Amino acid sequence: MINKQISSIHEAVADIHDGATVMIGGFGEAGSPIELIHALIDQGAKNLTVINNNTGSGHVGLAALIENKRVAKMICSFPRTANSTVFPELYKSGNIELELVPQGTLAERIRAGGAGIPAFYTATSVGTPLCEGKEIRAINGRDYVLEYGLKADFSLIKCLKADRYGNLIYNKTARNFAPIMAMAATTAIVQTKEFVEIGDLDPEIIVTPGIFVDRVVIVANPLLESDLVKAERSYP
Amino acid sequence: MINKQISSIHEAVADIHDGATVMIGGFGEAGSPIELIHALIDQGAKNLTVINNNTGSGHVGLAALIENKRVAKMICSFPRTANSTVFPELYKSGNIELELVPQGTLAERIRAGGAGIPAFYTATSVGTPLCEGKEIRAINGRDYVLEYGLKADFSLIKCLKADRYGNLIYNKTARNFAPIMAMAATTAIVQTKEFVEIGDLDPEIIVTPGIFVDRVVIVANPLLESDLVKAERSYP
Amino acid sequence: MNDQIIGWSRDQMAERAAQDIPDGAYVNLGIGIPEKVVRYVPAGREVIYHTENGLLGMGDTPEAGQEDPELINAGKRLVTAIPGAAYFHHADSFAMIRGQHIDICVLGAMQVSQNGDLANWSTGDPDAIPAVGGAMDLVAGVKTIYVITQHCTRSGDAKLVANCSFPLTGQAVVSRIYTDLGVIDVTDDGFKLVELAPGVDFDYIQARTGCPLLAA
Amino acid sequence: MNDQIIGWSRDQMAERAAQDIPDGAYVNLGIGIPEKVVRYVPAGREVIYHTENGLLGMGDTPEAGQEDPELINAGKRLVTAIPGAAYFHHADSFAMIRGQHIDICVLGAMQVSQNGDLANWSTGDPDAIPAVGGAMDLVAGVKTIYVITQHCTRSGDAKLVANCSFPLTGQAVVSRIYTDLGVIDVTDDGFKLVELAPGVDFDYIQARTGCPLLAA
Repeated sequence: MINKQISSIHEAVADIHDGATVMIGGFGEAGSPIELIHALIDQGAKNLTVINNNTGSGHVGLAALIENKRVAKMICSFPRTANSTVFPELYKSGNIELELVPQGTLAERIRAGGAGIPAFYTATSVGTPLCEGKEIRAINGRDYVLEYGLKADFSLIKCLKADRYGNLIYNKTARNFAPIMAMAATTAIVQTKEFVEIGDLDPEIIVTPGIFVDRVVIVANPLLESDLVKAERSYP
Repeated sequence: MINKQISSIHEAVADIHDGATVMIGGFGEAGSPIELIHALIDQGAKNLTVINNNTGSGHVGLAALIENKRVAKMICSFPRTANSTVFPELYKSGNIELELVPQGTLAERIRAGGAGIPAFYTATSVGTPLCEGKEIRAINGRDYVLEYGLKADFSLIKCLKADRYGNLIYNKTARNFAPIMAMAATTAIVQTKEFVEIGDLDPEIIVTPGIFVDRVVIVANPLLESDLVKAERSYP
Repeated sequence: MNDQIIGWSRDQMAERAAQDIPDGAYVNLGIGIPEKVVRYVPAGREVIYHTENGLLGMGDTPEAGQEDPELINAGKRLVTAIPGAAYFHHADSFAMIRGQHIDICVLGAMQVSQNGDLANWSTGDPDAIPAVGGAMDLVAGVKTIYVITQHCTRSGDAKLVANCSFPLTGQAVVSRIYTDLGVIDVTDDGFKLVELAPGVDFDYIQARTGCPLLAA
Repeated sequence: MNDQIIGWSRDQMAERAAQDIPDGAYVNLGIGIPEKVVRYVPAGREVIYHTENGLLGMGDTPEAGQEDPELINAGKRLVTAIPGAAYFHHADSFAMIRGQHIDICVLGAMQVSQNGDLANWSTGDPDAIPAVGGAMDLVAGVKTIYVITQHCTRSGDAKLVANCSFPLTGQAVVSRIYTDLGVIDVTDDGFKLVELAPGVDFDYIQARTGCPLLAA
């Protein structure tokens, strides 16, 4: 019988190894799997390459993972936002590497990684410093830059409802990177607010079919990053 | 006010020009927009390039469009199926061109066309006659073939429900190529079984957001290709 | 010996292949005999069938009165969807295939070579209409490729051969072959017998194989 | 003249830009002043706002008590969804952008050159943390790019220049610029004045522009 449910968040992230590439869902706090990130901090894996659109806020969640020196390299489109001081300080002191990728190219590289497309051409970044050193090719009279698919060892994502097959649906704009990160990771680890019976999710509305999901853990009342930042909390 | 509803199928296809490239949804009869195809036959446009997974059955729908000599070229993965005699006869007599594309490459080329990706690499067809003359590139030790995005002037697709913004949902495996063909065509023309009020479709379950759709026409009781084939009907 | 009564039937070939599909596997079934595999999941196992026209969680043929012409498989036959199924579009469906998310694909074959090359889409006959469907995508993307096929053609020619004479679907992609006469693995040393069908002995199957077969 | 009282306010710039968005347009709004455009759809028009984090049909700020921290825009501000809205993932969202399905994008700017080059992501300062977000995707993919920006920097430097000194976001992408001082088109002959804000005359706006401005 297929049952992807894992009983604890700590068990769900137990095998993330030093040096792993980890995609973390979320755009700002929307969709951020904060409990899984905190479990990863507890677990201790270090020298990680992390792929997320941003670098977290305050001293919790992704920012805490970075602050605890677990991240060797960030691949993201926008590493500074309101309340993000952790990444900038480490970056300025040369203690963390940054691969800056335009947001749409980042999304498409992740989708390509998950879809078995090793590389594709896009017009984004042509004529800018971000295409320096990359292959440029003219196709039908326009210049495009070659970009490569991105894969990960693990992805940590958050959803609204899941079943034991790993079928997922999301809440509003918390969907963002989660479906493509589930596709692009060898092991996709999901925290869900609700766990439902097989057949409860209409097959017409499933956003992430279970084939892309490996582990599901229930976090019925997830913390909100903005609440923790406001309360000046830090993790651990 | 945005209202993409068109009152008649004939009006919906009126501007399809001779020589146009037309994507037609459906996999076999599932999702085949048979009324729109028949309206296109009535309309008379010829010398068309048609993109569909197959070449139709019997003497109705896509097979009838071909039989009526409107199609100069088919781009498809599987041009012969049970009850398909029209295409094979024209092909053998040299009266229709064929571009044979593996089904997944066809789907990805259409998705790429719609997503603004001019070209991508895939392992499909490497080492087979279908990659002859194409660029092969080794990426991370494996050979891949370069394939180009596909676009169309028009797409003809079928859905279950639509609203005046052009938001669409589908029925079961009739979804198949429709969402990506809506994306890849300059003008996406949709026949829907039901037309619903704005807000009736939950924003979480919309498969094709209205931005990809140009015209919606109601066909409340669409014909079934298999019924017509069984009854040995032909069109017109 | 009589070809009619020894070896496995089409259903038995499908049933035998089903034994090798582990619990929890995601499996795509090609058109023809492979379609029958869906019926033979061994007791206690849960297998999720994918059909490339946009369904994960494909079930068997619908009961009379339950048919929906818009719920079909890749062979365009009427099917059902199991509880827990999901529908998606063709690009997402082939992302599952190309992205190596499907564990096993079971396909038919015209020829398989001893290094695992598969030919199953064209005889190369210039008068034939070429048709490939999703076969090239499946062999390029799915982790493990099984083949179910009659051991020989109707005219008695070997389908397991040293080198395919027909145009390839993919190079060195097949892992295991289920025929009416037995189960054969593709190994680094060529074809290797795994199991004989009832009433078949090694000499019988070797005589009908186009290149050397290693004993089990 | 006093810089504080002539010209358009931030809201007026957004309102002016909104006049140029036709009925039925699909529009993406950048972070900052462009976000305000959502409030100023002229009467009788229906405009669909896209936010690249996965929503088509973005509405204005929610009323108190209606906020959902998982319903935000690209600037990570709380928003609403209009009836007829749709959610989707990031790759699908940028397919709308890259695939030229969005009609108009309204962005902020650090500099715009007379041929329409846009610089809005980096000053090139080696000590700064580079951050690009979706700006390069938007300018490469959206059919028409509008810019809303203060005409000059806080220190009084021109933002409309002959050539951008900052690293580019995209080459020759901007069509029209809305500033606190007026509306300027990018034409084949360079910047061309379209309209002056209240209290601004041609000499005033020309003096604050880094290259020649063609009269309206």
